[in-house]
Amino acid sequence: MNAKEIIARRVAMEVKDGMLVNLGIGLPSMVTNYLPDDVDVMFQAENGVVGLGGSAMPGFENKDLTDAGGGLVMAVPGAASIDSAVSFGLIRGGHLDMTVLGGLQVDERGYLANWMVPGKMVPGMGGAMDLVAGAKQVIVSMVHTAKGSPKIVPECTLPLTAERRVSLIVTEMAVIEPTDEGLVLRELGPEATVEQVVQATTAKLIIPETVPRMAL
Amino acid sequence: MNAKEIIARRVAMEVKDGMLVNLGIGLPSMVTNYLPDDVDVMFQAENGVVGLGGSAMPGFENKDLTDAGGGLVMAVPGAASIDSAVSFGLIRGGHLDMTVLGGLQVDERGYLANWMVPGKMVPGMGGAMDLVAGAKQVIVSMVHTAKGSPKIVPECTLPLTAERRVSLIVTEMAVIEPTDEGLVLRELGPEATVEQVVQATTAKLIIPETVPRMAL
Amino acid sequence: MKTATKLEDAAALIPEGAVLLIGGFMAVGTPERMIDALVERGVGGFTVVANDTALVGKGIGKLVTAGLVKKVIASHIGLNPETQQKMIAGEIEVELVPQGTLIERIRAGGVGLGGVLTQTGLGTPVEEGKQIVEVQGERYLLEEPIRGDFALIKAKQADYKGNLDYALTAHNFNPVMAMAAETVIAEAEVIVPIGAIHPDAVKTPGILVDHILEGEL
Amino acid sequence: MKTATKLEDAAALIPEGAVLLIGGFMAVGTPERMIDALVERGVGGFTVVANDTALVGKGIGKLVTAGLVKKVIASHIGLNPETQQKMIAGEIEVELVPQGTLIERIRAGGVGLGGVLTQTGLGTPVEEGKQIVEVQGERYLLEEPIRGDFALIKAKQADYKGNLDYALTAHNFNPVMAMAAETVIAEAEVIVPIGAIHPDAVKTPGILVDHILEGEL
Repeated sequence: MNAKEIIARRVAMEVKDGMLVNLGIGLPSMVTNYLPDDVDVMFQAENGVVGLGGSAMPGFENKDLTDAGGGLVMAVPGAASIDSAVSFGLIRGGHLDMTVLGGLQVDERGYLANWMVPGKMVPGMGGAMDLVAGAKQVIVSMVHTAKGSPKIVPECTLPLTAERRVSLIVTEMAVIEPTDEGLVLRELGPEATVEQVVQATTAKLIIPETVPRMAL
Repeated sequence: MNAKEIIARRVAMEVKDGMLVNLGIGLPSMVTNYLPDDVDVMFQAENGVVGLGGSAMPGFENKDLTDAGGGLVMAVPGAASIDSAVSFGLIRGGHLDMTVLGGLQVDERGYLANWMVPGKMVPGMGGAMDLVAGAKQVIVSMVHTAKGSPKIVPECTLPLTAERRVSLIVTEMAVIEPTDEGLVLRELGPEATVEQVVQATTAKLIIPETVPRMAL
Repeated sequence: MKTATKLEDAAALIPEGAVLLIGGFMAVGTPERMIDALVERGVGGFTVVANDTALVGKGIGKLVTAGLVKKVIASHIGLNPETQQKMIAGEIEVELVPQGTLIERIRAGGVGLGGVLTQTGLGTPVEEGKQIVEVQGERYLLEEPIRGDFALIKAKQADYKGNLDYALTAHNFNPVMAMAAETVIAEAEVIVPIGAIHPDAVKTPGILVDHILEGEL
Repeated sequence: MKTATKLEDAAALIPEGAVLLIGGFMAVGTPERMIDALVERGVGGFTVVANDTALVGKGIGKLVTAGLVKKVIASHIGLNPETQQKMIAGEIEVELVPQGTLIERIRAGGVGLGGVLTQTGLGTPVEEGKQIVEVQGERYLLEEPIRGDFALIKAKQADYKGNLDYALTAHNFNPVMAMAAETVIAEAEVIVPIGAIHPDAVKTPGILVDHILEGEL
């Protein structure tokens, strides 16, 4: 199992029956591949659909049905078209149960930076700030380090996405939960040790007596 | 011609081609009876329709199609159903060209009071405050006096509907325009003299050299 | 997927003293069967947020008659003399809100905004006790968001995902209220199979709706 | 009643330096024929308010390539490298706004509200220079309304009253933008007779629309 698959499989376990979920582009969108069949979940794409149905299979394309990355998608039976005001009303109003997003940095406060690298990458925040500020649960899914450089840090040096603590950080090495006391190491990846996680993390981690392995 | 017919006929002359118009309940709603056939106008009812089509004729009733007074109405071809947020978005956002409302008092500033008599009549303002604050033109249509007591007064003693100058006051005796300088007597009713209007009005009136009669 | 909820079960969800957002304009677009079930059950002390209290014997008027309403937040109560009498007698507290402000306050509650900045009500008794905010040199009243414990919604069609559409002037407060309560109960004229309402025709996505009421069979 | 407007006549309405609200999300729901007509005409200096600048060669991307855009107010420009290059070269000014804030600012402009109170952007660079308003003990950013000189709208159907409906994810910014400009120009896939769009299916009432573009015959 490669890093991305580990992460997507572990995030999928957080998705519960009846939820409305928004998946970011890239790694987060892989989560759909690992959902149990008996979970009845609706996916939202912030550009305007509740009931996203995955990438369009050949012959099922509709130029007016895309996801937030602009890719052609399908809709599930019972889907609803919504305009951007309603879409972000769902996000900001607490109707979105979970968002899964990528991350550049997360810090000891649980704050996320994921939209900009000053002087290098200024694509715009898109819907990320509303998602992190508004979703009931915010799950950061990312590889643990960027080319060996830690991404879970004492305090974000990149501009924040929101002044709000995220719910959970899932990497290929660990599941980490931000709490009032700080970042708690909840689970280990299939091949990671506590020492390796600590080594790859500059943020202070709270390490319980037993840290189980991800039950992938 | 009775007082109400004079008023409704005169207000109808203000309605221009292409307008979106909201008519209050009662006297204002009589305006539709006197519109020229060649005026293409859409009526809005604030409870949720653009393209109100007058009272429902027998056999044309639909329990889900009513005006702001709750009366059964029809819709014109090309009508649109709108929810209350859109309806008041049209009103507040400057999309409503004209509202015609009844009045209890109007004063020298052109301010209207039409929703409450403390201790006597407290029905609620309904949509009146939004209409007066938001419509491009606000026309007050009312009989000139209440049982002989002037309704066009130096300063409203009743609670205001909005802190905004109305566009025109139309009574059976006069057409009066609130301006920066004050209330200007623009026209006389079919049977009124300048002296009678002044007599029936406690507000100061600016009286031009010639005051034409309403061209009903 | 949702199964239709029995009227009495839906009514039983609503506790004494709940804040109810109730759709409708002079009872048009009001869930009458749900109202009847509440009257039947007799638990009250409700704060009702609605455009109006309808007429005696219709819609919210029936809750007023049954003595189940402690407080009303509405834009108009003038066509229900019973509400007026109970207000004067001190039996019902009434907060009057301009209609356009009321719907925006509920919308703000539903879409997670901190309030509404409007010029409606400036210079009137509506202004009293409220924050004034200046934007680009203009004064605005800050009106606070409203949310309900329950929204009681009337739709034209519901499907078994909870998707709703609405008819003509029976839209009114319903689609906005369906976003602004902890629990949303929808009464439709008819319940249709999933997929029978085109995605473009859905006005309330089913994920907002907790219960659809059983139909009249 | 409206008659269909020729593409070149519609483009000629728009003067140098106009503020354009343009519907679409990565060019889905963008009025491409209207964009082409603007490129053809070559008058520019526009401030474009839109979710994004699409891709090179699509939608708003074509205006960027043609050098007709002076300023962009958008939530995302990351998929159009040309916009980024012109931004870095100082040829285009870019104001980045969170997507949910952007749509609400346009809505506020369209429905006559004084601004938007949101927690999105608090504690981030988006906060800089903006009023903070406290409501019920919570802090909110005050984001100001946006209006355009023109809104360029893409619809599924238009009728000859100007009523519009929209398709699937091609709704996006269109219905809200249609309320927030002095002049609204709508491009539909098809123009249908008055009455052919059910009142409940109309998402933009025709009174908001000034011009419907001629179809492809």
